[in-house]
Amino acid sequence: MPRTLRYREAIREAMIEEMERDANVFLMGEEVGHYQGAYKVSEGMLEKFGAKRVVDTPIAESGFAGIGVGAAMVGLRPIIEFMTWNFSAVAFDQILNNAAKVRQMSGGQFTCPIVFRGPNASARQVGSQHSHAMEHFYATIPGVKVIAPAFPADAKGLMKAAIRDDNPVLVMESETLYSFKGEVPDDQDVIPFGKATIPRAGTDVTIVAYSRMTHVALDAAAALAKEGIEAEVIDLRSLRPLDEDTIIRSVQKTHRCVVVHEGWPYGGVGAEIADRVQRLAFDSLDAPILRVTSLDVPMPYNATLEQMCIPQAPRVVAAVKRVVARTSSFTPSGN
Amino acid sequence: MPRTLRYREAIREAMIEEMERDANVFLMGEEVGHYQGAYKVSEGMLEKFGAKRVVDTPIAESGFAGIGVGAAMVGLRPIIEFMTWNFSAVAFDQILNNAAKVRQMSGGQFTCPIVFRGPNASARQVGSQHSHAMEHFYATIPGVKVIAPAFPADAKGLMKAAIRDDNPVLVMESETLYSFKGEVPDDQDVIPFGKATIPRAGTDVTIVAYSRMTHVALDAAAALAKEGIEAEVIDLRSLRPLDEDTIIRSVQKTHRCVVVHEGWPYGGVGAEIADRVQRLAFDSLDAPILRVTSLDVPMPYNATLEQMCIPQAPRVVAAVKRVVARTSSFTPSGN
Amino acid sequence: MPQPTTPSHDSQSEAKPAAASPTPTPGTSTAPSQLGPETRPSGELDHLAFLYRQMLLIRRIEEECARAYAEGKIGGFLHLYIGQEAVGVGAVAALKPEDYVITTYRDHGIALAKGMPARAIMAELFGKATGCSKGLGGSMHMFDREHNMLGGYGIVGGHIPLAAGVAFASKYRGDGKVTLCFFGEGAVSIGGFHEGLSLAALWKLPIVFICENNEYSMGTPLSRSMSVEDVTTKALGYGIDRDRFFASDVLEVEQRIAEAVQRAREQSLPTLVEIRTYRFRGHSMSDPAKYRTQAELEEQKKKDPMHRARARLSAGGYAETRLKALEEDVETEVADAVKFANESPEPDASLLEETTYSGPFAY
Amino acid sequence: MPQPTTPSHDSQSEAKPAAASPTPTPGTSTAPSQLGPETRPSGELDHLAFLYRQMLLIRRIEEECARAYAEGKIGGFLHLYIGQEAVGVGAVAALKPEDYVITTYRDHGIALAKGMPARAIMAELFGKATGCSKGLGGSMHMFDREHNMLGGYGIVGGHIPLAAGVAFASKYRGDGKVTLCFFGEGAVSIGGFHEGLSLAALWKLPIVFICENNEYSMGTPLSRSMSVEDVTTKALGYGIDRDRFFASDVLEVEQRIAEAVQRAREQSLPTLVEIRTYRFRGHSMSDPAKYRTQAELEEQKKKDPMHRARARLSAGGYAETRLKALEEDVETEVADAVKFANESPEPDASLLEETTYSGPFAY
Ligand SMILES: Cc1ncc(C[n+]2csc(CCOP(=O)(O)OP(=O)(O)O)c2C)c(N)n1
Ligand SMILES: Cc1ncc(C[n+]2csc(CCOP(=O)(O)OP(=O)(O)O)c2C)c(N)n1
Ligand SMILES: [Mg+2]
Ligand SMILES: [Mg+2]
Repeated sequence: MPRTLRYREAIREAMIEEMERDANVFLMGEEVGHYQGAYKVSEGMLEKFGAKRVVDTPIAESGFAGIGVGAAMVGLRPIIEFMTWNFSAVAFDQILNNAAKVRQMSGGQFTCPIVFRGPNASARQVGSQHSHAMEHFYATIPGVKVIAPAFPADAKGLMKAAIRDDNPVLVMESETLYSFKGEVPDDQDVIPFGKATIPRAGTDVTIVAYSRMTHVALDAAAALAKEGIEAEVIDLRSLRPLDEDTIIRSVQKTHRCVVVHEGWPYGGVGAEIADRVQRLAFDSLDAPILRVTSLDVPMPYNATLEQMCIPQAPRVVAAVKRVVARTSSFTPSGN
Repeated sequence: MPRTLRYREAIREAMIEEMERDANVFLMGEEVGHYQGAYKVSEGMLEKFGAKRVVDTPIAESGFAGIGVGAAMVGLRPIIEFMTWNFSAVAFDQILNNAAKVRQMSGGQFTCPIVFRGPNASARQVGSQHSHAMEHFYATIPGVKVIAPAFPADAKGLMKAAIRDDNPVLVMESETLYSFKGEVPDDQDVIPFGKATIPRAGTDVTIVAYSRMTHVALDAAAALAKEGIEAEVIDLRSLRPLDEDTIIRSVQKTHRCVVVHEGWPYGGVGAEIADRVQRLAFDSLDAPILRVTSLDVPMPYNATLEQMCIPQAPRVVAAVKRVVARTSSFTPSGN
Repeated sequence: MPQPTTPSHDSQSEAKPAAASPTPTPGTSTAPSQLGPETRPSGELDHLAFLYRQMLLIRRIEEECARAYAEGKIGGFLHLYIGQEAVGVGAVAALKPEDYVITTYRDHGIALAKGMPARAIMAELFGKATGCSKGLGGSMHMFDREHNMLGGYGIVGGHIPLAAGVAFASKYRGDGKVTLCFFGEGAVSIGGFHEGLSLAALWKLPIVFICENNEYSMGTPLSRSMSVEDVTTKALGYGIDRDRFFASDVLEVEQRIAEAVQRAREQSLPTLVEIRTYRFRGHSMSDPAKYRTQAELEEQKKKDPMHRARARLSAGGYAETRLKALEEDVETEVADAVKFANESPEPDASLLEETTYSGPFAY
Repeated sequence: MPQPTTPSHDSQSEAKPAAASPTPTPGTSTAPSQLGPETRPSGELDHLAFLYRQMLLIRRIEEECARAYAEGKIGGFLHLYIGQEAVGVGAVAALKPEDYVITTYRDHGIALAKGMPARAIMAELFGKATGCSKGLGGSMHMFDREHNMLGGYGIVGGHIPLAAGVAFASKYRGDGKVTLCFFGEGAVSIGGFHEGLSLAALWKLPIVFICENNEYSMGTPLSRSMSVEDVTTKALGYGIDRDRFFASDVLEVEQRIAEAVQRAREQSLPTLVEIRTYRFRGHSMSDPAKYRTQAELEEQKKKDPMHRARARLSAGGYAETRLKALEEDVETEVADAVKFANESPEPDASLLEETTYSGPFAY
């Protein structure tokens, strides 16, 4: 029987179920225990599992990320919470050089079954140092997997898969989605990585998105439908591995593609998708692939300017109209 | 009168001339002084300028990168050497959150005239933790500039521009280029950022490259010429700002594009170039843009496998042949 | 600089704390220092009144912030300094105007203490173009070049190396300026603290590191963040001077920080100072502070250094009418700041690119 | 755990080093410990001979490495341990086989001491498929799951939190294992050192941090990397036990590390140990070591702990014929390792993807 859960509850359930299933799984991070989680994702878990398995840390992201990697090498399965992914910047080296490489450096002797998770991308008016879309830095690294669910059921199923995976998995959640409600089957099982979904089918254009931008894309698609344009929305769910088959099949049908993501326009996941689409669906494309991204500036505090920087449905609608019009002289949409 | 200089000498000359010109410029990093530089780039500079302006540091990249940012905010013009860019991973937060943002966070009151420099990408058999092409992490960040010269004259002119720039400039050098010789005019002046060069003109395909890969591209072009294929090689020199005009003009002429860079295939500078080309030269393209990149794995130590991972001229030749053949079913070249 | 002690064949390992670790004392104030900078108003009571006014201004501005936050006029994070005013006000009073200050996201109080206009701060919080950072920075990023306020920063510990860099520049230029670097006790666990202090010690930089130990790092009490409660024991490992005390008396804060400032200015030596304090509000507006008891909070409020300063002014003969006048003056300033913030225009989008790069945009 | 001392109203700040800082002594060895782990050969001289053999094996293997490097058979960086053997051999002798070891890029010696076969190490250096890391890791990354060698790491300080994580896992599972974490004195300045030690102290992890202070960090002497030469003063700030001595005698190293190991195993407490030592070669093969004098080097070589161990065996009555036999045995082992490495096949390219991910490749 499907129940309605909030996104944060879905993630919590996944963690609880996996911790009940496997004594090697533990949760570690700032304020995950006594405080019940900065965003209440881990609410109640300290009480349930005790301080041994729900471990509050001092402010030392590089230290406890590294502790996670070391513990994973000898068989534990840590879930490391970054209060937000912004703070992973001080632990960047641990992820790049240790988590992602220990298997290769040891010739395959050691694996690193670890989950790094936390809210990612913009929240509300938290300013330039706290609004990063960090997936763009991490998805490029071989050795890690990166997922970014948009719905509670996916969040639960993918989180369970992340915890069971023998590789480092980076889970990009979203503060702005934590209270989002959705149906989650009672027996929500593990969802394999690398499989996108198509929350809305369409024929005229493919909109590729993930995380909160999936909802923005769906809003845009609804608006477009009123004007007779049927957009197909792809929710990637997983960024590495990337489900290029689903994207390419869709573009072969629609002949047009718009990619929507938070984060700056230069490089990153969006450019990767554009590159794959032009390479793998070259002959199917009737228009250039356009990207709708955050503007190419640090995130401003002012609410109006902030919303201007973050991709919004009207910007997606405008990009879709451009590719549907099949004109061939474009100016950057990202900035 | 042009003289022949090694790449490392060109960079050294630029630093020396700028330090003579402006007492606010200083060089700081590990082993830059007494040891004469891990790669001898700063040889002789301690003797010339003294320990006040050529500052040896302990191993604390985050600390001295931050010291550079602080000093720059109050008017000094630091040149911070990372012994290699790999070690900047522990200073990632300082670059992302402080160097790149202090101007915006202060509403434009403070600027950050700082240069971060050092050798980047693969050296020889130094293994997975020491072979990163770090430009892919940095070029995405608004607020910084990123340059990657391939020739001594460019290295000198761009380095001088970097030191005089009022923004953080990240200079990607190359250990494998340090001994490369080239002509440098006696009065080599500042070279503005954002202007690519065309070291070889051609009509059949555009090969976009930078840093050491420019030389690989030129080798490939020479080999292709023997087979009657005239490749135009673009040496970007600067990655942010990116000279999209030169690229697009070339592709409008050649109708085909291959991008060559070190670093993993997922995202990064190469995907950005591919995205811009498909967007801005869509109607000119007769074939998908292909990328020749490092393989999507951590760099192995074994010499044979390492060379297999790094882009080589034959792989560039193969990619060019594919796009020249205009076939439309491609498989990824990067991995 | 500590020297290794005489050789010993003792094979017992040991870990004794420093014998004479300075322990904070909430006790009564010492006599106010006569050594303060030239800028202070003459007369001891007048000076105390000046400090009291600053503390009150911070308190009242922040109370208005809380209200504006509730009204949705301020967004994002808002970390109030209420309860800690004596630290920032006392410490900054030990500086000359040309000295530098740098701090964390909990920065409004220190920004005001450094002389930044209440208008510019309130307008920044309202996200207005007239804010100190033109509405782009917000609560966590208060900068003012004119007042040598080098900003508030959001990444814990990230600004500590920056502070060392500012002090490095002062030493490089020999400009005689001193840098005060504030941070919470939560920052002591992070790498940036270690690297910043380590380099400042090695290079003998003119800086004072002030750890504002307010007992909590978000919801984490001292016992769960540090194995040794005395933050200044870290100074032993760097061989730098240290001091540790409770911020019960704003004049004592000023005097003790003045000693460290003097050491920085005259000998170019860094000091690590731990000041014990307490925040009366939650970590930020979204924190109900369930991790502490109401009784603990009430106990602390009884010791409010701002009220102590007022009581002392009264006891010292500072007329109640003058106090009232001062307090009314603060109210006027606060009301003016709110009005100014309310009425100011929003920043223009053109600012976005201009503040990202100096000179042409790079993309 | 240090406790704050009694309150004092002393307003003087101060920065005294710990009174009883353990100072390293190059002096004569103390009596060898009787407390070693069960695995050691019986009889004191036999045990010393075993340690001497290990030191010699490391020395000879690395001399062959240097030769192979000159011949182009080994590439990349090669950081030799020659001169420091007594540290790794003595320290690891204090462990049980199931205990963990983790170290830096200067890892061949410690890998051998931990029981890794010379063949696997030499083959790794030659980049062969039979190497411990299948030729993918190279000199800086010696791993051996079977021997609980958790690897050599190339980013200074980056492995210190990992080590704490391994010890965290031991405490989590209550498996009674101890982790030894080696690093150079150059690593003490970096954030990873601070965060690793700080968390190990807070959580009372069963670990021994061993700083191999070989006087240089590349070309940087101690005086230019640390404001306090005594690395163990850092322990005061974490409230953990500490020890400090010269690695002149391999048995003393074993005994003193055994004490720290015991503290970790029985009380789950971390220790910071600084062992003074010296490397006879440059930082890596490309370093001509111009930053030190030939005289300094010769002076140090006179104190070579490996030679001291041999002299002591002789003096103690260990027959010269047995020593010669042992030395020949080492030669055979070294020659065999080189031959094995030479003759082994190169790794297959199929390894690249397999070692990047466990399970299906993700791109
Ligand atoms: C590197 C990093 N990690 C986590 C955070 C989230 N965070 C913001 S403030 C804070 C608590 C800091 O406590 P403390 O240093 O004692 O300062 P206080 O808030 O008490 O003034 C935390 C965990 C952050 N901003 N930066
Ligand atoms: C973070 C980082 N910065 C710089 C380097 C380059 N580097 C490698 S070894 C080394 C010196 C380390 O000295 P020390 O810790 O004393 O160890 P030793 O080499 O003496 O054994 C340096 C600077 C690195 N590997 N990692
Ligand atoms: Mg605090
Ligand atoms: Mg050393």
